[in-house]
Amino acid sequence: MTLTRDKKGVAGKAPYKVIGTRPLRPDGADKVTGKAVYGADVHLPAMLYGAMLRSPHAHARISSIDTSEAERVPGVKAVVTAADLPVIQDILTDLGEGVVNLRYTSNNVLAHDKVLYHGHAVAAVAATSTAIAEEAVKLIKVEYDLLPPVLDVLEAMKDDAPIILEDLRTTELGEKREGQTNIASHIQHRRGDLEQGFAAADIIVEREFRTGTVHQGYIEPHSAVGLYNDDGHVTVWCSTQGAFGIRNQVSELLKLPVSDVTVIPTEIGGGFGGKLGVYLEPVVALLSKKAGHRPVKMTMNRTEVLQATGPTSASYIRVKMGATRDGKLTAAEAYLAYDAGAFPGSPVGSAAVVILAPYKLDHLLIDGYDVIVNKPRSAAYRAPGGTNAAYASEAVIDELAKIIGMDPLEFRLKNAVTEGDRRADGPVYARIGFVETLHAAQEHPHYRAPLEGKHRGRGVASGFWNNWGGRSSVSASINPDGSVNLLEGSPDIGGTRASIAMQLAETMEIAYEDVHPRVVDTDSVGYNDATGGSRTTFGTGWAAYEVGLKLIDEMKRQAADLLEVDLESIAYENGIFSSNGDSLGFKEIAERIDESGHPVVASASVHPEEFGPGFGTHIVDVEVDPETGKVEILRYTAVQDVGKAIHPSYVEGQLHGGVAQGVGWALNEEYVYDDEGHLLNASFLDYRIPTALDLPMIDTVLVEVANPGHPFGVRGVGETPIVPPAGAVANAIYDAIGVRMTTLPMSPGTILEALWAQEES
Amino acid sequence: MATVWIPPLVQGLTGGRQVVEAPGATLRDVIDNLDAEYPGLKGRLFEHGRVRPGISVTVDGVVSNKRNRSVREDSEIHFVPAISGG
Amino acid sequence: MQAFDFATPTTVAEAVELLMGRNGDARILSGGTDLIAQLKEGRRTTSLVVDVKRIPEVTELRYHPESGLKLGAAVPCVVLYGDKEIVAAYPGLIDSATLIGGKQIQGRASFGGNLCNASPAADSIPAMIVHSASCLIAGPDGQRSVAVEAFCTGPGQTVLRDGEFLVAIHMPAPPVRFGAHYLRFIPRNEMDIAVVGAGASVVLDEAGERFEQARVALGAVAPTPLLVAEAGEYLAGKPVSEDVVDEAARLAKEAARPIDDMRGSVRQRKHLSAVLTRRALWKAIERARG
Amino acid sequence: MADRVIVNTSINGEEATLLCEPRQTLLEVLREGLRLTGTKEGCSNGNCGACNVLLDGVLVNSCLVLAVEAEGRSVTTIEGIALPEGLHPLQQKFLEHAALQCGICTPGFIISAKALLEENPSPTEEEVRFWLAGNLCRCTGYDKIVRAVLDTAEAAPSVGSFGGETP
Repeated sequence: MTLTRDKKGVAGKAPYKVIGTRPLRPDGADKVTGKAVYGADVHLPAMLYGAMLRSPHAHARISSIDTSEAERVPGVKAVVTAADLPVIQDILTDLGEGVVNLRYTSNNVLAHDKVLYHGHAVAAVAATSTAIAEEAVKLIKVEYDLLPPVLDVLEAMKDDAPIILEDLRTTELGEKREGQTNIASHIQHRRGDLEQGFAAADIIVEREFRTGTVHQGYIEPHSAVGLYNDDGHVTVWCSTQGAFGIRNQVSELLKLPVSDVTVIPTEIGGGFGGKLGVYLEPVVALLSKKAGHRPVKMTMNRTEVLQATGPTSASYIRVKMGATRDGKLTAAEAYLAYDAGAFPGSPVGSAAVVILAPYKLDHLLIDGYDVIVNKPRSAAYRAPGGTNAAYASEAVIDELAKIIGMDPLEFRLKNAVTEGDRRADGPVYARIGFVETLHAAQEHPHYRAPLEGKHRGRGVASGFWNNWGGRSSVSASINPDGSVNLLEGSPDIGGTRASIAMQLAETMEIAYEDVHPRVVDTDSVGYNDATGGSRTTFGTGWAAYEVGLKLIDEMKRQAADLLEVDLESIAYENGIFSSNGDSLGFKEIAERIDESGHPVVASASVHPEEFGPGFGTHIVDVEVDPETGKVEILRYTAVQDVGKAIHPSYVEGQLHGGVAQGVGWALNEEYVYDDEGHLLNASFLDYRIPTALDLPMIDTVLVEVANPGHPFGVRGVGETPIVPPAGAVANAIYDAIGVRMTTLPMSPGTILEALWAQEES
Repeated sequence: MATVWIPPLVQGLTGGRQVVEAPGATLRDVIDNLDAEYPGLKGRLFEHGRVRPGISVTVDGVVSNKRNRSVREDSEIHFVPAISGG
Repeated sequence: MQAFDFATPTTVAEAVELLMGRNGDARILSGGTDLIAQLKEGRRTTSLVVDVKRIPEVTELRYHPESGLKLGAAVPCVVLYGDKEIVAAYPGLIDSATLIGGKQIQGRASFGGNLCNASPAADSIPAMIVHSASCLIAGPDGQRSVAVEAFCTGPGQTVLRDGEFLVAIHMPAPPVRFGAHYLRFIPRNEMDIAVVGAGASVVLDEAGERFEQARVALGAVAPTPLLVAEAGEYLAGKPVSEDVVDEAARLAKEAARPIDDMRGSVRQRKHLSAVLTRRALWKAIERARG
Repeated sequence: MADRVIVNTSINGEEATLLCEPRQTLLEVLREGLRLTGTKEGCSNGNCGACNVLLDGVLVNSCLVLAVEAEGRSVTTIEGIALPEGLHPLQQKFLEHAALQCGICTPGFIISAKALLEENPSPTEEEVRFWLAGNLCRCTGYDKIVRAVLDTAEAAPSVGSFGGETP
């Protein structure tokens, strides 16, 4: 369908009544009282409980699986292995987290012939209680032939590295190279003449960076309930960012018509990209089928979540940049190798865009490699690939600024992209607000405040995220009391029921409280892409806008009938339909719908593409204890171009959350493996996400440079804020103690080592 | 004629040229005309009649992989990595 | 979690009898913050869990300025630091009570449980060592007392024999001009396991310028929490000065024999042993001076 | 398998008789037995606070309490926090401050914050952060949660057991 432009003129600038206010969220009362039903809270009659057997090895061939003893345990109703899955050919599908090959997904859901990482699912049991299922799992006998694992991205790229997937060949934009490899693909962006660019530089800085594997760290473990009914219809209740994506994957993996699968999304306890793909969903459906069509619930524990879901890529990044003494970037070169875990699909593609996105460059070369290793298959994580990339480039930018002796924000301003400039991979930017974030940062009291005390430092960094549009559908109907029921298919992870309802209320000129949004299942609304890519308030909000216009049109018809005038003569403003001096209120017409004709309903479906990139600039003050290597975050300010903040509290919340995750990544979060590829820290004790005591209040500045591609000027906001923090913290650490940290996390141990190395050199 | 930016890894097919021009009123036409001049180009960028998974086409900065989308005389076309988020 | 039986004895004798009946396979439940997690993860097994919290001696908390502190083995941290008199008398002990886990862990976790869990990184043990605490153990042959520093024999291992359990811990009354402190190093600011923990206690002369006695103990640098006797012996009789404190810290570093693991390297832990010992001593001195 | 045990307890002020296996945690029995699913499971080993409840008024992780230990004791869960007249002030302030995004950690935070305000009716920011350090939140960066708790304390110092003083 065509998209309607802002009827009030300039997007994001109209004097809005609802947009920009801070109403309570519609799902709030349920969530503060414990009534909201999340994945693990689903309970069905005659429900069985599942448990998973997982690989104790990082890389091994499965020579046999014997489930007979487990099947004999009283209370066990079904056992499944990969042998129960249909054979899947290569099917590439875009699930909103990038493209995935469903053959690999099938292999990830239950290991086929090999286990490829510690924690890889091998077999599952359904029983009358979780305890029985867990006991039975221990009785499944699997014989493994151990293979050498490879865990490090650069090791995996070597010619003599252990081969993880025998049929993998390196792809270079549609062309396959010969020979077995762990390098799934190579991408490249190139512009201008690198040699000429570096020749024009007075200063050249080149550095290598390493970043560890990190997890999304949502507090709610994965959970799914599957019912494979006697009539062949499959219903799955699960905590997911995208019910339609789960429906499609379950349908493809189990070779069922898509119409035979219904996915009912529960409330979701955090996702950050990690709840787009399937893990348990096909397995509970299979178990249910085998267990006499009883519903089966399976919930991961925290160890399973960390061992087998998420994470995002560890990476090796090399960045070289040149600049003139007066602060002009002349050339940049970047090499990125991202590990994808056991199956192709790291976010190196987006990393290669993010890494130089904020800067005007005539001469550049970017190479990116997607590499598989014996770790869990990587999943999207908030601005996938962006944090690692910006960590590297923003540190080099900082170093150049320091060498030149220029204020780091000034240096960025001198090179900042604006409308009409080219992104590193070629396309031209439309209206963006990067420069505005730099100015706001310069003017912020934080940036001007003196920083006193020993071993304290201030760092800044900027970041880019492209955002996403995706497809959204909504349906709406008008109630006799004049309120509107709004059915959405976008799972609400951070207040989007509110931000979407607000856009509908604004469009229809009715009260926010009169909109009743609900997130419904895949049978009850048109297709929706996942809640991800910072698209929901933008895209589903736009669908709500379109449906609002339709409802008003429909109401105008009713008004014309009731007033007995021509439809064309009806005007609508401030909740009043009027024609030649006669008028009827919105609610009045709603009450009289019986008398006037037919119920008022409407649907809308959109696929907007001008989603408007987001830029952010962060300022952080740290204090480093040089005796322990510990970094304390003293003050943090995040500035971001958010287009238009529909519900400012939840926009601020997105910035807060991105900063908190970025700071965790910067300072402490990482997967620790032993040489055999066992994950050693699969708990919230040793996988250290920040606590309330590890962070200060996080100041936010919402810069509103309206996105011309949205009726209300909205840009995605959720992902950009995780891009700058690691770079900002690294630059602050340098400012505090004069050590340039080039590995993430910058944990106390690594900082001590760096200080010792500095002393010794 | 529309301007088409050729990704570095397929510039072998355009004799190293980074930017080429091709006539056409739709993306499909432009690509067909381009393939006539640089045989094999279409096969690298498209698969089973669709843009290869993992690639996004931008026309004048707007992403859309629809082959029948219209292209203007002064349009600029790019093939970029598909970026989607978390 | 595996299945087990559950018992709630109300006397020490009853508890001993229950333990004897399972030939070493029964487990004592105090706060449960270690035991229940370990049973779930299969790191410990048992056929009988004995909840001792209904035995009066085990939940008793009694302080007297002369006889000292009697801390029932199952008294949770919140009860301990909820007692103002005890907080005033033993601030160095309270340091560790407020560090163990988060608030919700402190609602259940006890010093007795921390001791019996025998983690090398336990926070309360170095603090108890520098307070010269002793353990009151009940068993089939009656009761015996063991110094806290001798209680743990290895990671997860203690001197407790079959049928024995820890009833209470006794801390002597702090002498005049006594000061103590415990601190640890962790990467986060809470909810973490010590990379290194250090406790120190001192008794100063009347002028507050000379050490009469001192004790230093370290955690997470050896298979058991470690009393660094060398440091205490060195300090006794020495003037309070930076050089002297630094030398004691160096002795602590010498005594540390840590391992490399994911929480820290040998070099980092040795280094931190000195840093934390120095910081613990200065805080203890400050407290001793009043 | 060990025998099941009858446990007489009080949950949110109502007498409850539970039939439990000794190995079952209080969390498991609340969620699976009583279907009080407001208490959440995030880690099952005491590291995240999502399962926090009050046991005889003391803040505990229900994943680290055996259900049989609740014999003769009283348990307060998130379902028992709201007042007869409506939401508890903490719940209201969490909503007003947008102190939740996904909401999975919220019940645990509200239980913890309630315990804090009952003990310390006017905490400092640092005290709030220290008290809440055992509750992990991955969405909010804690900023709005800390503000909601501070604002509750400031706005209505009668929420806890605050000695009846009104400002």
